[in-house]
Amino acid sequence: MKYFVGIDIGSTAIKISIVDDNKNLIGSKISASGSMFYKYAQETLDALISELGLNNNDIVYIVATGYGRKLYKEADENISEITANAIGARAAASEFGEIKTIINIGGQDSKAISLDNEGNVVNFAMNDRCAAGTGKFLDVVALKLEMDVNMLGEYHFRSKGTPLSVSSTCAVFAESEIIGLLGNDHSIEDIVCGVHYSIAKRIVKLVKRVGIKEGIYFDGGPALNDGLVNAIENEIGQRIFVPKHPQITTSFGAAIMGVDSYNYENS
Amino acid sequence: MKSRIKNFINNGDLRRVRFWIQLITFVLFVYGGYLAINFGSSFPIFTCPYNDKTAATCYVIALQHQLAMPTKVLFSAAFISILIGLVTFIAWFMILNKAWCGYMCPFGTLQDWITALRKKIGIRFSIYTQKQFDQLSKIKYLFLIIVLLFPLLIGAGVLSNNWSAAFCQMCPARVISPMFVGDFSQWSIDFSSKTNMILTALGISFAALFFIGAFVKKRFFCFFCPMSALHYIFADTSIIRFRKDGSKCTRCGDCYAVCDMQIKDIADDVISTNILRDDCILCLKCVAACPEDDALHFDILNIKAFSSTREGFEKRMNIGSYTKNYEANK
Amino acid sequence: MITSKKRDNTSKKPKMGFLNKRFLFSLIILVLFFIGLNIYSGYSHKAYGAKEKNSQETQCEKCQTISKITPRTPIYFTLSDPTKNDKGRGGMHSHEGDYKNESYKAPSKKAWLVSGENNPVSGLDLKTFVFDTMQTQKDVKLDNKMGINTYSFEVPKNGYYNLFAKSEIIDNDTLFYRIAKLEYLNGKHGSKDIYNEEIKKEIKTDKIKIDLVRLKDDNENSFFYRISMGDALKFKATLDGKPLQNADLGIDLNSGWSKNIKTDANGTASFVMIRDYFPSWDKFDKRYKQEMLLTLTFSEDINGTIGDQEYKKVNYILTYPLSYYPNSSDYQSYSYGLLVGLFVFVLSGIVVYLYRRRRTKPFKEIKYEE
Amino acid sequence: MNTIHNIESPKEKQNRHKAMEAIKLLNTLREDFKAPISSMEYFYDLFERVHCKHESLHDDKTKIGTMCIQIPSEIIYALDGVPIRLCNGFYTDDEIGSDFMPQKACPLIKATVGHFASGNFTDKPDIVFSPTTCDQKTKAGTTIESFGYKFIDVDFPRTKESEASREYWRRSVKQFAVELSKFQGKKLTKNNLRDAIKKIGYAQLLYHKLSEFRKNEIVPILGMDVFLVTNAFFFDKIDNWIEATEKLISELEIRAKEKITVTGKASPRIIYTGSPPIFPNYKIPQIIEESDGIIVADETCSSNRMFNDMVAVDEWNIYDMMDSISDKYLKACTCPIFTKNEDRIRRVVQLAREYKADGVIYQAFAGCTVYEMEQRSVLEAMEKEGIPILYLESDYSPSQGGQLSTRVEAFIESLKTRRRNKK
Repeated sequence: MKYFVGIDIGSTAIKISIVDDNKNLIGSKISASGSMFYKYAQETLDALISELGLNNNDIVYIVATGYGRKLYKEADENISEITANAIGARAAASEFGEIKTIINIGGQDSKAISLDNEGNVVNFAMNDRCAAGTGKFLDVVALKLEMDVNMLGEYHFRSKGTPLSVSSTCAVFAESEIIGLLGNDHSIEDIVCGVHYSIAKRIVKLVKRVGIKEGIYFDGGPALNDGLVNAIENEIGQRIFVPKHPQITTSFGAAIMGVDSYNYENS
Repeated sequence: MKSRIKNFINNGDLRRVRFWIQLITFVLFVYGGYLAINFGSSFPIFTCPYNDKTAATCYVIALQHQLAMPTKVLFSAAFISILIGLVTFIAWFMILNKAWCGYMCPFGTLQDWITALRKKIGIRFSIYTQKQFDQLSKIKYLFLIIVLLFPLLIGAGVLSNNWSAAFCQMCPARVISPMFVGDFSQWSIDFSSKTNMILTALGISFAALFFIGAFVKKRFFCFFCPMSALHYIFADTSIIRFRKDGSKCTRCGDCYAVCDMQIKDIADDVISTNILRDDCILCLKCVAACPEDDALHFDILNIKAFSSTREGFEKRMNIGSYTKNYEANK
Repeated sequence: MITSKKRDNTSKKPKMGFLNKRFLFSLIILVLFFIGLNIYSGYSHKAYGAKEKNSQETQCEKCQTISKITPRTPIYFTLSDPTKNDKGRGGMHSHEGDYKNESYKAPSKKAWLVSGENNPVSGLDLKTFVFDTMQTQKDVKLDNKMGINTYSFEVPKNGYYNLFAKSEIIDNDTLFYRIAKLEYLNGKHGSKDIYNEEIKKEIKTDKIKIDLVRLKDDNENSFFYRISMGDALKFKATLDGKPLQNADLGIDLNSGWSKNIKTDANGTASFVMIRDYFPSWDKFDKRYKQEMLLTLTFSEDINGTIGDQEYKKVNYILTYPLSYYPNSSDYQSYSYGLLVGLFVFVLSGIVVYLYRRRRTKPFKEIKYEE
Repeated sequence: MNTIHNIESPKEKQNRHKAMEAIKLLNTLREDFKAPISSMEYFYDLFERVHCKHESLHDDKTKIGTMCIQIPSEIIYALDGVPIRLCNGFYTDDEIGSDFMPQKACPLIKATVGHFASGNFTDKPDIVFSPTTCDQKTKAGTTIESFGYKFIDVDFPRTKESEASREYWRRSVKQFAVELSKFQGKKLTKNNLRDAIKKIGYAQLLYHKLSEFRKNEIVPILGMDVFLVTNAFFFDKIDNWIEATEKLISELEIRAKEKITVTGKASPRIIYTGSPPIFPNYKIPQIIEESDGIIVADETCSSNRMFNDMVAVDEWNIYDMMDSISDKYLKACTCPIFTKNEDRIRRVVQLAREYKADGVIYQAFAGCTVYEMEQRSVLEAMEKEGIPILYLESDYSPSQGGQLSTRVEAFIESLKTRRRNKK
């Protein structure tokens, strides 16, 4: 059996997914990228291969994407995470419907991609200069609220009062603002809810720059937090599709890309 | 201690105080004759001597008699007595300035009582439009000319003696004041000469007009009264000043709303400090109705005798007392 | 303090202000002018002396007619100088008297003695005396100008002054006891002296035997009382202080009407003034003064002596001149007054009512003069 | 797939947005300032109930929407209605409204139109009266009417001095009263009009008592709190408002006695004038009071102008009352829509003198042409009086905080140094 590997070397995490020749996902693995991400990438790949009980020569094509895509030499090809993400999303949400807008909140950036009917990237907006509206922001908040990041979703739905919006958009100031709110013994649930809605507002503004079209797909680590998902859904006013493993969409897209390019080279 | 007295005066219920002053002065001047009270013949208000029990003689009639002397007499020693009459008039006038009209004049008090009657019946008062106001306010100077000029013409022999006290024959007060002592004889027309016939007929029709006018318009006659014109000429000699502090005035028009004489300047003029106008009767209702502290004040020898205060305003409009029935019906 | 420099504030200068200042200024000028004139006329008077009437004495023409009057003809006082012929025009109250006498002593009143048709009488030996307002006797100043006696008495206070002139002549043993009486009311219009019962008291004197007193009823309540046509007058005749019954009282009005009545049991006689002034209505003069004369005559047979002469019969003649004016009701009409008053009252009432009823006028149009 | 959560409807989203705006300001008021006043809690709670929990206050009475304070509320209370002033301070509504209004329109009117467009009222006005005062507010009338609201214009003259405008306004107030009584099906009688005048008079009396405290050296209440109190008068039940304000005044008396102050040692006293601060757009007042200034008095139509002048009546019959009411609303108003407006300058100078203010802050909404045009004459007047003045232009968007706060802080520091040099 021929297997294709998509490796997404992100700023905070390395995501690898392996696909068989008719493009369905066999397995995936996530690990922290850290500073020596090249070494970690290889190790994670090997670990995933052994986990799936495959051997190295079954891997016929590796496509790298993400920040470190150019530095990962063993890859046969590297593509930008935008296209990878588009392909991955279209594939992952095929039974949900035609995806035309993709929201991706990464560790330190957030992207909005708009596709045409055939799935080609039409417009794209990215915020990578500021931590606001990114996974980092959620990490900082969780740290301040002394709770685990993925508990945030649960707290979001327990908030009874009005969500306390965090006005300062910059994560560093948000930190002091949250301390202020905590100091005046406001309920954590209201604060969390407020944080989600301030992120949601920023994201919606970002997406509006590319234009909101039917079929919205949301991925990236923070997509696990269904509180945030609900916040964005409320802001946009439409149902959003969140895949089961939102973090590996881009690597999955890269892997699919690998299959097409492999078939193309050998045909 | 001084400020407590000031507050007591400024927040006092002006309406009741004024009512009692007017009542007492009315009785004093109309019925003073029974007690042989006599304030002389240069009184600055309409205490008409045709009512022979009056306690004083209105200066208008005295002036007309004094000026009616033959011119050569007038220019000779007689003039001294006219001057004495005038100086006495000014002396009386100086004490209260135009407040004589607002508080002391029995004829004015009568009109206020007629207004009170109308108010009790619940009939609305009428007002002049601004154009009518401007035209009508000149009439009092016309009457003043009659008061001053006609006697001189008599003295000069131009007019016959029938014209003596011409204004008094026309004046409604001549016809109405005696009624208070039961003497209705003035309701008659003097046919002894054409002049007298016309003058007394005018007097009676003015009296009739007076009752209708006073019933619908507040202080109807004071608008045409030559005495108020005479007052205004000597207004600067008085120790009383009526001043307005333009900077505190918000021009809300409350004073104009309550002014019986409908003087627009009281509300709109924020520059001049001396706000006394020729129609003003110094009844001080505007000061009572002014919500701004010390915006309007009635000064005696430059001491603020009665000035507008917010607290006074609220008490008088019994908004303050609203709390009482508010507490009661809460 | 107002910050907007650009244009004057909307509220114009108080509109009557300029008039007030100018009027006051002109009044002061007038006053100074009068005083100046006054001082000047005072100065010219002192420097050149009062202007004399044409210097040489004019012999009074009427004096020659002094005829020897018979003791029977009644003599009476009059307040107007018989030599002047302006018929009793005297105004309501003449002003000349009060201001003319320069020496500022108490004002005095002058009377002349005349008889018949206002002809001055002189040369009778008369005893004259006057009672002032408090019924105390004062003396009468007799002086003579151009042959005419004038009797003047001081009238310091308001009130009634009674002037008497008594002459007793015996002619073929009948004593003609003639008295000329004059009651003068001194009063100024609108003066405020107290008029009380004291003033109305009858005169009690023994100086004259016979007297005729006018009884004052209560509607006479001011010093400015005038007899007018239509009034009922009551008189009381007394002889030696006692009421004089059925003496006859002759009433002669200048206008020609005359009547004789008798005094009743307690010496009183009363009659109603007739109306004898009928000018056309526009020539009516409500201050038209007319004179009337009452003569009380009574004779009794008493004999007595005066000096060395004997008399068996006394013939009293007392004259009492009065003046009267038209009655105010002749020229004042109450009904017309009320009629006019009612008419104006109703008319203006309706006009005001209609004006207020139709006040829902749309916008008042602005008129252009074409 | 994650569990299905329902998505907020646009209405709910708008409510949540407005709630978030509101709670943000209420929390800063509650927590960020010295010595918070306990009796202010009623007002915080009121705003939270209305704007965050979206409770309606007046279900029994007909709600009469007024687009401006120049509609005489005495007549509305007399005819047993409840005046709801529809000026709106929410950025959320401003955004909704900006689709219907020109880009440069005044944010307040955009917010009001947005509010009407969303039709999302806790107390929906049954009828709306709009005096022809601001241009944009008057023109917005047709847009609002197109949303299906009963909208009636009340003619308001623009020249204050002329006699014709006095007659004109008196006639249009009577016309308004006739229309309102027809709508309410109630008759305007002497008694209910008199009681209404006295009730409003009493509310004004309380406001004056409240502002007495702001005259003394130790200022016991924040400017923003007073704005909140006066803003509450826009929609609250008047009896509750009166009761709460009475409690507030008695508490302020205690605070004044015990010299409790909400200001710093030498915080400059500011007169706030210009476009009306409507809840929750207290952006500039908040910046002022956060950078140690204290607003001691204001000349704005959402607060001082609404309460300052009381109605005086000579004879308590309807005509006299109606004339006094209409004169007060026209003659005393210092709104910049009038052709000549020296009254406003005199008022600001008088306030500066009475409240011993150090400086004036003149804030105009971007797009509010009348306030922007008057800025020059007010600045000129203040220079003549020697009173420092800062002119700011702002709108409802929350984003431009930084740039404004630096300018305000600089102005306040300059006032402090002026005060120190003067001593």
